[in-house]
Amino acid sequence: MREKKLRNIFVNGAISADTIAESIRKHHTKKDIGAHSIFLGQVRADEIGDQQVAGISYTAYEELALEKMYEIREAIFEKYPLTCMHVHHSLGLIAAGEICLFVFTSSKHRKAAMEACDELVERIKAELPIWGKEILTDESHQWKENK
Amino acid sequence: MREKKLRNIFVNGAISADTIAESIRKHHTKKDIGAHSIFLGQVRADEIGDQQVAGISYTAYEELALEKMYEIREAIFEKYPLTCMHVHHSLGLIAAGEICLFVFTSSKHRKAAMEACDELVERIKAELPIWGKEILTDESHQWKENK
Amino acid sequence: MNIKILLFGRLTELLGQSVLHMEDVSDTNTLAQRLSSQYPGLAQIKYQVAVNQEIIHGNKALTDGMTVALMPPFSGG
Amino acid sequence: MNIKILLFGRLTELLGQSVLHMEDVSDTNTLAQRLSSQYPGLAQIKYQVAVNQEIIHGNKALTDGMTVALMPPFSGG
Repeated sequence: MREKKLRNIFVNGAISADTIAESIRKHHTKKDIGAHSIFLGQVRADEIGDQQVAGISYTAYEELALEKMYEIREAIFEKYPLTCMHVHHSLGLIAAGEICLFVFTSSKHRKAAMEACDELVERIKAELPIWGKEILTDESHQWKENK
Repeated sequence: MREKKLRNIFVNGAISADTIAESIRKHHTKKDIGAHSIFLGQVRADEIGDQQVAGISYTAYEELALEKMYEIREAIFEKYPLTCMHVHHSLGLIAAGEICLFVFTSSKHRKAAMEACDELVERIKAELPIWGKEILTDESHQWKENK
Repeated sequence: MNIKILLFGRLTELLGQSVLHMEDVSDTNTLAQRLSSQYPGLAQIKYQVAVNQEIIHGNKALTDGMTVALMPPFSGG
Repeated sequence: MNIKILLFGRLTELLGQSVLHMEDVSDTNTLAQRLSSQYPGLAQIKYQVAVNQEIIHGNKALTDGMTVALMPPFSGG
């Protein structure tokens, strides 16, 4: 039986542009890759009444999320001919304008990377036990709900 | 009549991870953005007989390409509620493993950015007068053809 | 017999804590009913239940040492 | 009358240059025929034609100073 290796997807705080660049750079040595697809979730300063969203505070049921992410990862690799897949999600308070989700897929031809990336984003939002609390400019808050 | 502003999409040489990071970073101040979709084309070291692709040398009919890109840009902004759209394509010799195409779309909700990015990549490959000459490891070459 | 209950999202607010313990509770339905009578707001909130890191549908028998998680709708990403 | 002809991709190889000039050529079909008789390989290559940076379909009349581009299938990205 193959060892079931849970990979951590959680990072404390926002995901920096440098982290993304470093991840892209690491793929320059993988010369069978022809296409990368990247999705970034950025915290929006939505207007809520006369307040604005200043940031979102993320919490997760980490153990279950990593189990679930393992399943999703296996299913996506089964379905698409991918070379690589990377997922990072923030925990803690992420200010508006900062990045809280980074999904990165790579493949030989573009269709696989693009479709896998789209499907991953949908499944992450629907299936991972993560909660976002929107902190408003007056320090009140409301719980985010995914559409 | 609105001024028709042609934007240059061409860069000499490969597109670096730092360029991509810088472009991502510039969007942190745009707080109505919730989603970024990025496509990167990377030069593959395909096996051609007993040779490998060492790099691709790109040339373009730049004036026509920028006119065409203007049309595509207008059509995509018409079709999808995007906040931003950026396209960069390399000219000159790009080594295997390096990035030759960078397409970046941003929107409030994820569907628009994702679908616009996919459509842009398809249109760029089909409609822009750009030619890739694959340089093999023995310095022979062959002209690339998009599938 | 001791069951650990993990709370997430808005449930941590409603119940004022993120971890609870409950003695002598035979199944997840009984657990939910007891919590609802203690915290009336709970009945208005939709949530999924996981037992030992596995999401369950319907009722599930509990034994000593199990962990039950109550999870309101997800909002990651 | 002078027409400038731009060549791209594999056509630059076949014709050994990337810019040509042709005198007294009334339309794009005539231009293509003349080039084909001079460079027999050209008939085997599919290409699109642009006149003054606009892709044309069918034949198009030419006047002094126009630029004609011969473009084999694109392979950007």
